Amino acid sequence: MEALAISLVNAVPLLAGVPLWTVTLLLMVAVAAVILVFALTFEGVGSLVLRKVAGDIQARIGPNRVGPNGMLQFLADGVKLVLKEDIIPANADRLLFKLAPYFVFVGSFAAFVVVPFGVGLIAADLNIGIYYVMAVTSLVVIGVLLAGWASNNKWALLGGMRAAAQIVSYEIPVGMALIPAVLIAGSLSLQDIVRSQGGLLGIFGWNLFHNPFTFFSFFLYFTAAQAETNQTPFDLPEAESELVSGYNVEYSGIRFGLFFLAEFGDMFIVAALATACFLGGWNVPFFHVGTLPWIWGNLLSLGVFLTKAFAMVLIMMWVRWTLPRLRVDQLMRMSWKYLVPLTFVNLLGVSLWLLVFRGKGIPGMIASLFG
Amino acid sequence: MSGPADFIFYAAAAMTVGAAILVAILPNILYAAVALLFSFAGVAGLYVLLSADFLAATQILVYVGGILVLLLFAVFLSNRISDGKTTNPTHFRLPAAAICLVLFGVLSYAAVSTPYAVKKGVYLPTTADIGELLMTRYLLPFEVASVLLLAALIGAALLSRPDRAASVKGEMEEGKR
Amino acid sequence: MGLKAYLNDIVEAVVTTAKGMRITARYGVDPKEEVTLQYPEERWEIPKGYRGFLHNDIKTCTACNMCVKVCPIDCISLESVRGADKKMVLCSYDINIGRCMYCGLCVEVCPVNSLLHTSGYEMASVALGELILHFIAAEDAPEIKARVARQVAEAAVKAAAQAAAKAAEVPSSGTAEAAKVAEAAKAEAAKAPVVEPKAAMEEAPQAPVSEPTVAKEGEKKE
Amino acid sequence: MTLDKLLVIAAALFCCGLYTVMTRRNAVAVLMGVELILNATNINFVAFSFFLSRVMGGQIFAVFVIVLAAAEAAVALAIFLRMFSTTGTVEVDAADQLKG
Repeated sequence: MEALAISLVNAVPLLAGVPLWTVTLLLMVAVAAVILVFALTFEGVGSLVLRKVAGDIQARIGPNRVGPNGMLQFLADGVKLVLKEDIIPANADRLLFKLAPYFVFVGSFAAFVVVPFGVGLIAADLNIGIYYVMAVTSLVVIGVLLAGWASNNKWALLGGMRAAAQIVSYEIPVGMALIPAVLIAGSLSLQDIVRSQGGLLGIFGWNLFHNPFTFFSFFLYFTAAQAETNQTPFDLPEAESELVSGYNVEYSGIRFGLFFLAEFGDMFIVAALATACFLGGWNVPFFHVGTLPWIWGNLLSLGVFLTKAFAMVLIMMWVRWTLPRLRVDQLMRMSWKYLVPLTFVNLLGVSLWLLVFRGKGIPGMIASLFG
Repeated sequence: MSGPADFIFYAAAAMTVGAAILVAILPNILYAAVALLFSFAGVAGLYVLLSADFLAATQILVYVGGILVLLLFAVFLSNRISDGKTTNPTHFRLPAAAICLVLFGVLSYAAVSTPYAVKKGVYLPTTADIGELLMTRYLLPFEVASVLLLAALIGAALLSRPDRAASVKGEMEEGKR
Repeated sequence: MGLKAYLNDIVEAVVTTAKGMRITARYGVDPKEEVTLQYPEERWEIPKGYRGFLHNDIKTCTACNMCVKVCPIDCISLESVRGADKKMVLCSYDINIGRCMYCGLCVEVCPVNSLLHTSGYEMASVALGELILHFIAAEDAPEIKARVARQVAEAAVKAAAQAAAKAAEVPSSGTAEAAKVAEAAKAEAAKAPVVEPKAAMEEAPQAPVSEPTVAKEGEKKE
Repeated sequence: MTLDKLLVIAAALFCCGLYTVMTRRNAVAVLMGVELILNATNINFVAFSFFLSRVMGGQIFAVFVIVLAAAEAAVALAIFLRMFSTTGTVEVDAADQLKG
């Protein structure tokens, strides 16, 4: 960010008198604003697409009244969420009730910082990228727990406890399933991981096709991540039929909106991580993006990344409207008896593979056979 | 180090210490837990400034995502929900405060008056170094720690299970009635 | 649980998920499967014999009171006055459609088929009172009563005139009593047309010759 | 940002933790105090590691401290739950069955 600030100061002579750190700080704020706008737009459009997909899959039409073909439905929803009365239950713990949605939203939004949108489009290329995502998303647990408790409602409390138990349980398989990508790239930085999947192998350079273990790892990650973000069929914390709406049952207005936005933000984060770690990120198949001019390269890579990520989001929605909800004991059994052991076996397998074949994947070996 | 870093340092320090004081004095245990969250976050900020990025993320992941969740669960499970207010009684307040203030004074005096051979630290990513050291020089502590974690996990699971013998006995007694 | 069962579980989970996703994908890509009816623009065809809202054609209604009597939940109320030609004239006919259970008994019992089920089924209101269907506006009722009273009075005058003419035509049978009756009728007839409608309504019941019978049976207000 | 400032912060954190441990009766709150104390020591380790040498030993030690804190918290909370189910309270004064 500081390098960008320096180049900006050099480019614009008007800024020469301003201290460098001020420019840097303003740049940070600007970048954060851009990401926030992107996140909000995605969340709005995502909610519309979610309902459209739900309609298609359930042989309905979906929203089609507001605007042409229902395109503006999310604006109407947003306006409704903002304008609705913000009700705080009489016996609720007012402070925690007000605080909890912010934890959830911050935990979800902070992860956008390290999403590699393009060759040079990343808010902060932290060298602990994946680890950072795992860390900040754990804030969501606290927010959900506090929301459940502060509502002073038995359904909310049960939903909050369930959500916390579920997120904590599924954090382990999610982390373990992402480690193969880290091992192959030799770095936790998401940009490095994406770069490690480039080259001239095309889609076979992706970690997905690196070796059989990474192939399974992708599906394990996807399953576990879907559970970690409380998506159906793992949406027990908000199971409508038993818990009404779970931890956010007492929330209304903009506070409910924050929970809602965080849910879609989580969806995008999951899809973006899957894209970056297994599907080649912003790499364009059979083409080196870095050779293009800065702006075109970035635009192209941004388009590729978003296409892949949105495809993953669509698949998540598809799964979401296909499978019925699990029971709590089934959910816990799936995590501890199936996903955790399988991800550990996978991790061992990938490590052994990298050791035996000196870091080369199957496509790489085949390519080296032909010179 | 110029303006903004110092500002961030003082902000993180103020958050850490202020939240810690709140943990110590807040009467409501849930509020204390939330204050603890802010204290942990402040410590993570200090780690970032001390070029310990991996440690900062670990701090958030383990303390906030693990220990604090456990603490909250313990609070929820060990208080009757119908009580509504989760009280947090205190005792020996004055002598404890006196001891702590004296100790703080001694520690600060020691910290300020000792001449350290300070070398300016360098900002480098530490993750690779930590990983390598854990696998080479500190391999034994690492393995011991993992065995300890496993033991703690099994122990915690065993301790928190419902007492099967007691529940069977209870059922039998109920059957007699 | 053996290893084989464990692996079988995993395979089964994957296979069943794939099956389900194939089915939903087929629905997702095939727009012809959509069954949604765009309601206010398109509607279901109403089946024959559908019992919608009740409608009373007050022009043919004879105010026989049968529907009021047969209604099991007393949601129909009517008020009628006896007209000049001895037929009942409706002056109010209300159906509380919010209470109606659409049993159709009133329609079956209606002798002149003036009460019918329509195909209407949409009604929304913000007040319970709006659910009462008034087939005759409430403010029209006094007017109708007054008109009927006037017609009755006119008929009485006509009858009296006829009687007087008869009496004059046949003097031999003209006794003192008959003359007295004719005179009284004449006096009544002279008085009746000049009274105000409101006064007529109040006086009507006391009028000796033409006492309009006010049907009170159906009048059960909430 | 200098070493002595960081040490003073750590001392303040330590004293807050100590005060919490000494005054609280609720076992969960006592555990919170212990976590504060562990954080204070961690700050010391990392600060010394940053300012006195570029040896990573301090940070590694801090990692181990965090690991131990996690293990300790898990076991301690299991014990608290057990205590709550037997005595109906988690106040540390109530755990006096071993008193002679």
